[in-house]
Amino acid sequence: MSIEEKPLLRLEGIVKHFTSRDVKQQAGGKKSVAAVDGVSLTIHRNEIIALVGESGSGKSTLGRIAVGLEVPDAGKVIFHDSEWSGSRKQIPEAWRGKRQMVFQSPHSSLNPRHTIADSLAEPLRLAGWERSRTERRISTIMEWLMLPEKALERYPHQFSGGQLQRIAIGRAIAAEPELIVADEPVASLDTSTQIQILELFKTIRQETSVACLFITHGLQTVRWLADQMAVMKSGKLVEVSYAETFFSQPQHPYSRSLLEAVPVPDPTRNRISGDEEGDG
Amino acid sequence: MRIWISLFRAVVIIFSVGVLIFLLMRALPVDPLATLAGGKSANPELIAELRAQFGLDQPLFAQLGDWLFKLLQGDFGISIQTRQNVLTMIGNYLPITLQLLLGSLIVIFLISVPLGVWAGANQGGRLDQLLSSLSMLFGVVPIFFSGILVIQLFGTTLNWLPTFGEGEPGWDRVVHLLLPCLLLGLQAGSSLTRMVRSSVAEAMDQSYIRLAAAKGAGRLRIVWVHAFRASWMTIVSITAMNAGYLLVQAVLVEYTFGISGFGSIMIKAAQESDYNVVQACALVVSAVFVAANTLADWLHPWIDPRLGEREENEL
Amino acid sequence: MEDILVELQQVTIAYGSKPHDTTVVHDVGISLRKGSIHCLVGESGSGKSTLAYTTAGLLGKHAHIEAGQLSFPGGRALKLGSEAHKSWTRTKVGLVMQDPLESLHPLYRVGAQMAEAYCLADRTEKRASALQKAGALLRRMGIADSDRVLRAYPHELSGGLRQRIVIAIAIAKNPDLLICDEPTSALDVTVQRQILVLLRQIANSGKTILLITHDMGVVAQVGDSVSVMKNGSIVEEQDVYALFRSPLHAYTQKLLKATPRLDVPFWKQEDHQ
Amino acid sequence: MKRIFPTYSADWLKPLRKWFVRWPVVPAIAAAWIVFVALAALATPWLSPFDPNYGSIMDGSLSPSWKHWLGTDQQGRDIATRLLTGAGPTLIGALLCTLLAAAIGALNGLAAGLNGRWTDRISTTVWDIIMAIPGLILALVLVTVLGRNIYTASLALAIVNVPVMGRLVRAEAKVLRRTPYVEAALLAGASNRFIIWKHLLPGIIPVVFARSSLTFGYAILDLSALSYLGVGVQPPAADWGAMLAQGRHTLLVSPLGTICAGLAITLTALSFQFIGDEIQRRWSPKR
Amino acid sequence: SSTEKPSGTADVTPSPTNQGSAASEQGGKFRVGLSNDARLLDPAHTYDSATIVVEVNIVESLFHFDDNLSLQPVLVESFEQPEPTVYEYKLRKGVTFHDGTELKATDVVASLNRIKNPKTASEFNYMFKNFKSAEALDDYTVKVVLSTPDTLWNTYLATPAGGVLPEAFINKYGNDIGKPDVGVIGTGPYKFESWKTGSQITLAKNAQYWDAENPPHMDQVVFRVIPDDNTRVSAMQSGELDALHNPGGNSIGLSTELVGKVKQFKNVTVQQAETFNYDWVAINVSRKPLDDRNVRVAINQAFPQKQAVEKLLGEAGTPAKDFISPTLWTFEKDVFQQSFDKLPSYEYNLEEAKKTLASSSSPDGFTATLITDNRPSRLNLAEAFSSSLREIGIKVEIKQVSIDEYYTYLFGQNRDYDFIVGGWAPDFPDPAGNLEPLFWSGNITNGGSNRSSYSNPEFDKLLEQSNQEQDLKKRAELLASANEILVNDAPYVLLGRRVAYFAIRDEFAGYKLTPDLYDPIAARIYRVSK
Ligand SMILES: Nc1ncnc2c1ncn2[C@@H]1O[C@H](COP(=O)(O)OP(=O)(O)OP(=O)(O)O)[C@@H](O)[C@H]1O
Ligand SMILES: Nc1ncnc2c1ncn2[C@@H]1O[C@H](COP(=O)(O)OP(=O)(O)OP(=O)(O)O)[C@@H](O)[C@H]1O
Ligand SMILES: [Mg+2]
Ligand SMILES: [Mg+2]
Repeated sequence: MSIEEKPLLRLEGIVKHFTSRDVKQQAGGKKSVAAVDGVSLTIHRNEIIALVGESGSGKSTLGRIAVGLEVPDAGKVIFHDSEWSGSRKQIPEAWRGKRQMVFQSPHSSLNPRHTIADSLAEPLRLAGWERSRTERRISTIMEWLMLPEKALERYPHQFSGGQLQRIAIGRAIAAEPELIVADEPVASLDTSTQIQILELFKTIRQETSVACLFITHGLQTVRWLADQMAVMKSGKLVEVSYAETFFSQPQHPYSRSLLEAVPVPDPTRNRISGDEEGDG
Repeated sequence: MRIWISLFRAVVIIFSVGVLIFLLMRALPVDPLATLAGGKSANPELIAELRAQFGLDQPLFAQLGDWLFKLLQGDFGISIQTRQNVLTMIGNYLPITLQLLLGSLIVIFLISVPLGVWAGANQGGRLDQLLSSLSMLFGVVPIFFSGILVIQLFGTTLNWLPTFGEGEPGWDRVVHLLLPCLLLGLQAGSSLTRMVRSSVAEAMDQSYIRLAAAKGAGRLRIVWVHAFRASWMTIVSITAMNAGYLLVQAVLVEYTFGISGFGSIMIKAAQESDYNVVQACALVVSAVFVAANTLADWLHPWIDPRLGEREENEL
Repeated sequence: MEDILVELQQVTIAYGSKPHDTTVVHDVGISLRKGSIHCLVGESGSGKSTLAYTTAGLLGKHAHIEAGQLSFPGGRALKLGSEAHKSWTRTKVGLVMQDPLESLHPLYRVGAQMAEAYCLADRTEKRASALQKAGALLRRMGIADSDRVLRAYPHELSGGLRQRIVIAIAIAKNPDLLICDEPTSALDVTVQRQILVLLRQIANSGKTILLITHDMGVVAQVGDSVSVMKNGSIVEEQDVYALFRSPLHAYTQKLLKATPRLDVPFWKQEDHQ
Repeated sequence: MKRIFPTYSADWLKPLRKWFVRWPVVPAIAAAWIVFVALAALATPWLSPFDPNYGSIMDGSLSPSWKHWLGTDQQGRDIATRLLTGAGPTLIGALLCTLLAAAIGALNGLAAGLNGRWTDRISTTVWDIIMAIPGLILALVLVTVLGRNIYTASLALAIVNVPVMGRLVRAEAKVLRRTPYVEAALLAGASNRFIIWKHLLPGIIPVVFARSSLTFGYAILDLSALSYLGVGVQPPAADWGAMLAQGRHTLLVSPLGTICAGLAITLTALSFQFIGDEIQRRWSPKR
Repeated sequence: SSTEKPSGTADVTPSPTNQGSAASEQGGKFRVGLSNDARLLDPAHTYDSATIVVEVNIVESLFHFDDNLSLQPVLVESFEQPEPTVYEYKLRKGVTFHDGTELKATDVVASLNRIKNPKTASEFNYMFKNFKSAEALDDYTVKVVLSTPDTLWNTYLATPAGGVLPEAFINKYGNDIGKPDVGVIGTGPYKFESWKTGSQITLAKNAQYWDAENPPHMDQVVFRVIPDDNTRVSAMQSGELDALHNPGGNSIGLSTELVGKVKQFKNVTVQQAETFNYDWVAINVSRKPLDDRNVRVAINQAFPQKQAVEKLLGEAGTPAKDFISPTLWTFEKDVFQQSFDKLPSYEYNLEEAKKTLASSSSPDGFTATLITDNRPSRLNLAEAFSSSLREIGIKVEIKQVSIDEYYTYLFGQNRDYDFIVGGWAPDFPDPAGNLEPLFWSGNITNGGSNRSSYSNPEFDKLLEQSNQEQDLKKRAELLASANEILVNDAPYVLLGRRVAYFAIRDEFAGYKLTPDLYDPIAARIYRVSK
């Protein structure tokens, strides 16, 4: 849990608006949604930050901005030392291949025409790995992901959601990137697989000191994984603190309500009777 | 803002088409006055006189400038072949072709599109094979061929429908245009059938179709409300893209059914190098095309709200 | 047992076409009690969703039902996949699919899609009143600006909102049996709690819920009974209290052990590494 | 292990390899017809005792007989022989047009869809201009200016067809560009070329095939329209379009030759559509 | 059907009014199918067959050709020729235009001046090259002065060039005359009613028609344009048309086979008449090796004319030896007959052809280009020509061009071809109507139709003399000798002359098809009682 002096990625005052048309309301009128509203966040090498928060609070958007898939309307993205802001549309050449993302929806994140082997090999190929090394790497990854080797020959539509999600994770970590943004990577996995995948992240971090922005709803699952917790609400970061602190003394009221709502895997406690009013 | 951009775009396209057609027509190794003489001899004075009357004795760019200048005043010139005012000619011929197109559009929407939806909903099945082969058939059989078949069948053998012409406005017109519209619609609609088919087939694989089924929607509702909706975009874009084309395509039915329409004068004028007529017709076609496409562009965000302004046509 | 709603029996399902097919669900049976929430947990890829789709009569064209039937206490039995089964599901079963991001129609407003559910369930329903009911349901699910949401297109909404809408659509039908395939995986825990409360209330009103989840916390909070699936078979079926007290199957034990908890001090959980 | 990774270089060709497993009947018949027609066109000079282009007026307008299966035309040429040799120019012309339109349209569409901004704006405007010009007239003028033969006719028709293909591909490319798997590849450092080659090209192939199979059918018809207007295949060479066009004046009285040419065109166009359909179906994911 | 009734038996004389038969037979509509629309219903521009068919029912000329193609006065009662260059015409009295005004000399003067006026740009302008002035001596006398004697002058006045319009109408509308919204006013049996361009022209009965013996009978005559031959025939079959006109039997008419089909229809009679319309291939004699007469003779001998006519035209054509067809021997028949018998003939004979070619400047054959457009009749002739010439080693490459380009070749300055396929119908039935436009050297360039680039001073001289020669016998001799020179030089290959057809429903009578282009078909049509 050593935090290096120089940050790997700095997000400074990121703002991102989306416009959408509301035809009925005002003819041709537009309304602007601030998906991300002035967020600053620093990620160091070897660090895992868990980003939690309300759904629709802009977590995915922030993650996409961090890897450069979305252009912020305002604010700076500083990776290593080079800076990138909205003025340039293309991702800087030197950044390529150094950051990866695990997407929220597993079904569309793999090319339906490629076999799993192809998909997993793609980043390696792009990173210039030679063939035998690629094959070895893919075998290792398949072991990590607990998927049978013969799955390599199959196409995405032949897998369950959880399996696809694991493959997507495999692709993200394959070429040993410096930063991984994982958008709810374990949401569709069963608990024991979840734990194994999280373990995997830990292992990889130890091996390659990758930094990780982990977007999740499962507070309990990241508790022992994350170094820092970041909480978002309505496009703003309401709390950033070390994991221990967060779980023991949450600062923001929203953080507290989150922690309270986490279901306890014990039917004798905290069970929902249905008598409580269902509003939040 | 969008209005101005689409207007500007429309003007650019129509202007380019005009200039292009003007230059292309003159790139042909053809003297329109030779066609006018039509197989009779003419003395040099007569030819010189005609050349002057039609302004063909001017240098190329002077002619172009003159034409454009007159266009701005709404003057399309006169036909070299018939000496009629081109604008009047188009005014005479265009309405009937537009009616023909309207009829074909109705055929397209009543026959071709449903055909595509059915085929797409049953992709791979017997019905699909039957319907798509049928629509392909309508697409590739030349109209003069199918035309004469239906004329012989309905016009002379059964004597149910008139064999030719456009009839008088009103019910008579409907009766006269029935067969032409059917053939034109089926031919023009065959590509749409296929497009709709594949887009419906694709939609049928989506999980929202499963959701609709889970809601308890019946097969008809799933196909016609949920899957069909996904093909609207295709229908509107393809129809718009084909609008100008259809105007010219109409020449085939017009010729076969003895209807004097826009397509006929355009092709005839092109064959006779009747410069002003060809140019004016090309402008009309491009205007129809641009209008249809601008309309479609405007409709797109309503049809598919996912297309933000960001995506579509900044220019 | 009197209060059993339906029973799934000997369900066997395979993917692929005949000679090369793979069976993903083997001879599975589940009984669902009226007014209870039955949880289905299990390994990812073990066939939970497949089972859910089969029950809801919505198995895709790549899969086929080898065997299986649905039986009712009165002695009536429907062959899975048969027309009788399908017409039963059409009116009596609601389904929340696993992938909420893609299961709403992208080209219709949310309001229209919800209203459709009401109107299909009750043919006499008027659209305006259906819309009102939809708004009320959304508010009950913790969506305050339900008017905006009803007017929005799915792509304008966050994943969590969309997930709630999908659940709402399933509920709108007022089904006897509600099948939820991981309904809360895209939601933050506060919203998840609201949904769970809602599910509980629905169950309390006498409906039956089949809840597929992998969050043992959720199981503990709302489940009444639990089936554990692995490799296409049900390895254990128990009352929820019994399961948490004394899991029988090795996989269940592993599952429970692996479940992280916030209520136990951090260092005590170190052992499941 | 080797078995699993044999196709890094061109792995999107993979679906092709599974083709021969299960050929459905209709596309198989369609393919057989096209092979037959192509072979017949090639072999007719050896098989038929008649010159397809020159006959003697003395043997003009003979009725079908054992010697002349479909009779002779007014020029005394064997109609069957002409029909078979006519397949050559027709197929070459339509194929060339289709291929050119597909290649130019797909590349242009990809470039426009992927690069956006100026490439996109210029391409779409040029397409619109081309589409706004009546196609037949554009083709007519181009062929007359470039020279009258089957190649220029194909080229001209290809140009007319590029915009539609381009638009379709552009739209598809725009959708594909936003899919997570393309974004993942971008993050992994993929160049535009890589994205095009590995993700977009395979993705647009169904669209390209669907459109091309249509283009093919229309190309035959449009070529015949050009023949009819006097700028297509030059006489006395036979091609189906010209035979059809010439026969239309006597359709009511001596329809045999016209019907045969029309039938040949229809069958071939249909065959290509069936094959295009099958390719599209097989190429699509999620089977 | 046609076998029961010999063609052309419909009788003109017993008109129903004269017999006082039932009034119910009067009136009604007569619907004629045409393949092309008229261009402009202005007599100054009435030179294409579709326009002529309509126009001559409305506007009458000073003269017309009778069934034997001899010149007869129409609006003129009589004329005198005090000098070879001066004509004095006495006009018929009591003739009214459709607008009710009476025909006066000033109207004739205005009409003639209009053709001469270069601003009118009349296609008939060339006929008026010798016209100097016209003058109204009184209300009913017109004096015309020519610059040089012109034997054909009165013949010209039987074409639409001699059509008479009211002076006021000319002054009012000028070059707008004949446009659909203006129409045209003449003295003919029918008046212009409406014109839906491209589709139909409607004429109405002129109740005030001057010729009381031959009044118009139909209330309306409707010309319907149906470009597709098959559809036109179908419309005739279904009863939507009463007549099909095939003006001049030229390439825009029905194909022979379709005529055969029409003959089989019940209640339809097909009339036919020989014409002076030619199908032929012009040989560009200004090109090597076609400047060699032997080459041209060889080409003629290699072309199987009889068989080609039989296969390509069938009943619709007769082989022709020269450009002065027997139908054109309207005067001094014997002179033409004698000359005709003497003409050299280039019978089809391959051996002979090879021999002739061997003795020519290009004994081993050569390659040449032939221009044709896409009309089936032309294309057929082109292909037949090309295949027959292969037999003697001449390779003819066919260049098929669009119609407008074809005409550009025909009338362009440079005549960049070796052969060009064409049809030819003269503007007036006189031998000179063929010989002068096609072979007079002055017509080689600049819009002229001398497509063979034929130039022979001797021929030119004879032709020019014949045009001024007042004595018919001498004129016939001059023309015959010119023709002999031409045939001897063989600057063309002739296929044959066309037969014209006219199909008419048996309910109608009153028209007999003649070779005359300018015979108004509707003038005497009436419905026969059953
Ligand atoms: N392309 C878009 N167009 C319009 N609005 C958008 C778009 N993408 C996201 N939004 C809006 O931006 C906000 C933030 O979305 P985002 O997907 O980042 O939320 P999230 O925190 O990831 O939510 P969840 O946990 O539900 O996935 C939401 O209100 C959403 O509706
Ligand atoms: N179309 C298909 N063709 C072949 N196999 C398939 C297909 N769809 C799913 N499968 C396989 O069927 C099995 C069960 O899939 P299912 O989606 O039911 O799993 P699940 O229990 O819902 O998993 P998860 O919790 O990850 O969603 C998986 O092993 C999957 O690989
Ligand atoms: Mg998200
Ligand atoms: Mg699942």
